[in-house]
Amino acid sequence: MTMLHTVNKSPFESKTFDTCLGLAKGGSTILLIEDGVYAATTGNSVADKIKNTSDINFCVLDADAQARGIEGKLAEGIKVIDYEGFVDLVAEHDTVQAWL
Amino acid sequence: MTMLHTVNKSPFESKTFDTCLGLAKGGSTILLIEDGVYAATTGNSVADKIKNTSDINFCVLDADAQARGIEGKLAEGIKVIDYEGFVDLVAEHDTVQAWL
Amino acid sequence: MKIALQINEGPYQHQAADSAIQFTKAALARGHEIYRVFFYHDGVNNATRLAIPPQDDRNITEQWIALQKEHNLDLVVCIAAAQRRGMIDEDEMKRQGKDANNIAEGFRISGLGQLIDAGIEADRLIVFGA
Amino acid sequence: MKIALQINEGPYQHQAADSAIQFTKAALARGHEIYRVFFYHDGVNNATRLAIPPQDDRNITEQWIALQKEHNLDLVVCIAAAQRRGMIDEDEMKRQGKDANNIAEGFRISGLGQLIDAGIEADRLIVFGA
Amino acid sequence: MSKKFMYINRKAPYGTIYALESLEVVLIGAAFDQDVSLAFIGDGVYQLTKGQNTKGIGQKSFSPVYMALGDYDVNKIYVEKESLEERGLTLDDLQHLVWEDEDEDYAEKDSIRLVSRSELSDVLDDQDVVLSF
Amino acid sequence: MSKKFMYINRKAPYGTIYALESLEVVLIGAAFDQDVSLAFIGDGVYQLTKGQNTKGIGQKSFSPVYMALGDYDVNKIYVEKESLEERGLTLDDLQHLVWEDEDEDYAEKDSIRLVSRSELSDVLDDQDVVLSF
Repeated sequence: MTMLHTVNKSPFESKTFDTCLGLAKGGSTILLIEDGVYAATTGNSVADKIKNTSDINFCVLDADAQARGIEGKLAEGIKVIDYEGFVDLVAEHDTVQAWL
Repeated sequence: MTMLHTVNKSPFESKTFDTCLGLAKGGSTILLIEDGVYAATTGNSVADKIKNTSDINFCVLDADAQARGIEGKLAEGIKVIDYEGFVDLVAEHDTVQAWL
Repeated sequence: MKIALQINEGPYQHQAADSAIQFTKAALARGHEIYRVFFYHDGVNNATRLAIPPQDDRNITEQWIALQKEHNLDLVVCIAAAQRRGMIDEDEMKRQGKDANNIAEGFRISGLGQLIDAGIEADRLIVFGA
Repeated sequence: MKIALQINEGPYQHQAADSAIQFTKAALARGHEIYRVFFYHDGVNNATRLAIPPQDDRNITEQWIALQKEHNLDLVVCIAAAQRRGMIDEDEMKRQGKDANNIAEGFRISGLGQLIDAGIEADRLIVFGA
Repeated sequence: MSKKFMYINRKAPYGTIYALESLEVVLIGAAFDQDVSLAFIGDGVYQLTKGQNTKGIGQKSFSPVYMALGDYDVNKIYVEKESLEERGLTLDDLQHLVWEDEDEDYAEKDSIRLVSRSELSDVLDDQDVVLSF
Repeated sequence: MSKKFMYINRKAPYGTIYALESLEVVLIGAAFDQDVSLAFIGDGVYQLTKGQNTKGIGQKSFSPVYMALGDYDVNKIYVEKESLEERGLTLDDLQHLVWEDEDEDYAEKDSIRLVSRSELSDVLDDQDVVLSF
């Protein structure tokens, strides 16, 4: 089975991103939305965690990244998707786990 | 001036407690309420942070500690107070800063 | 594919309420069926017809109502959560002896079984919350 | 001493709404004056008269109403936050052309200036929220 | 066809309503004859601790309800070992939740399964529906 | 008697409403002729970043309002240095907020004061009223 994980909390204020990373299996996808998109930015300790996790696909929701003005600061290897891409990810994976 | 700080978030899920600790001056008081009371328990990494901060008074709200069943697991040096004690702390300090 | 949504937070306070709408619109645009939208916890507050957001701001409830009309969505408000938070429809108002009601047209109040049913019947269940 | 409170969260969802009440009771017991309680953000949802919490559970709004009556508390609901969230009184209902209202007796709707005023006039301002 | 339902609990009790309202879904859901599991991760493990006395905060304690889960055939309760350890807790700090196995002459069995993060990860991966609170 | 009011902003914009509704209080409060300061700590520093475009999320951007704070005589804006660094941000990532000093022939001056945690701690200690969001 494959799982889509969504994270909507900032990794700098909440442990949610770490919890998700600790439980996500290789081959699954982590989609960063809402305040979770800050995890996709470069130049901080979270970026290293993503860099060191090669077996998980990281995506960020474009609209949320743009709202926060970070679309020019995204770390390498993170795929930018729109809401329809979000829907496609939900359809492509067997289950969706929202890390609230 | 003296400041009363309140923290109502669990230190294991949120960075709020750390932020408060980083900004609280010596001589001020940190009162743990609601889910913040878990910071007052022993046997974890947070207890060490409190132990190493000797110039700040730590208090925990009794009702919140009892609700969570932790009154028997409180770290040494943390003062247990009731709601009236909470009110007294507010009156005794010049300002109150709630770390939400 | 049949997709169901659960919404745990009220409008404006958390973006979760907005994300759920944007997701729903995109899912419909991609040709999926929205099996049900279940409003739980503070999410029930999305169903009020009494809100008057600033004119230059979005109106979250109106957006749900418009989507409901166009796509015949099943918008279910959890009755237990709604009762705690003062969200009631006309039937509940009469049954409970209250003097007003506030649920917008297009939403229906029902039990938690509707959430479990959505989990069983839909191909995917996705939760928006805080 | 004059103490003012600001409450940022709705009832039941967050304990902040409960803590504020317990604090208010204790402050009154200690002989302090509650200068004002200002309901902001989702905190405005504490003022609904339409809630029907489970019979074995507390009723947060009723607790405020009882305290208001006994101590003549000034319970102020922020108008901007209330409009976004569908909390309206009779005057607002008429002015906005709505067909129902839901604010409980004992609460009054007013502007953010009332919060600043509380900061200026009270000896202490304490915020409860999430 | 029965689906595998997983309720994920990550919030401490009383500070927010999620724990209580999640429990309400679990109880209702038990009537639907699906395969039900509960996971307690992070602060969620605090929901299961012993000795909760909510008299002072004016809220009703729902702690006893966890004891009744076995009667509703909810007996797969996964607790993440790392979450307990990080908080300085052990299994002894949690309520002893049990269920009676009809197939074995109503023998009383433990409902709580202490699992490592990696084991829990496998359990999650096997679910059809995940409800998060 | 004028009181020292400090608004503490610790939440990122758009994910929750606190940033917007706090800004509304600050604007109203500016009419009360008190000594007003704003502090941006933790994720609060994200409120001040450049280039916010909210079209895709359906929310109104309130980012331009920060530029107007100077016109309301709100010109003491403290940003915690450590919070910026932890997020990989520098002062260049933030909007350039200014105010005009009447006493110096309307000279344009910077509103943002980059302070260390320890300096900010002293500023907080000096306040009469702290509003937290």
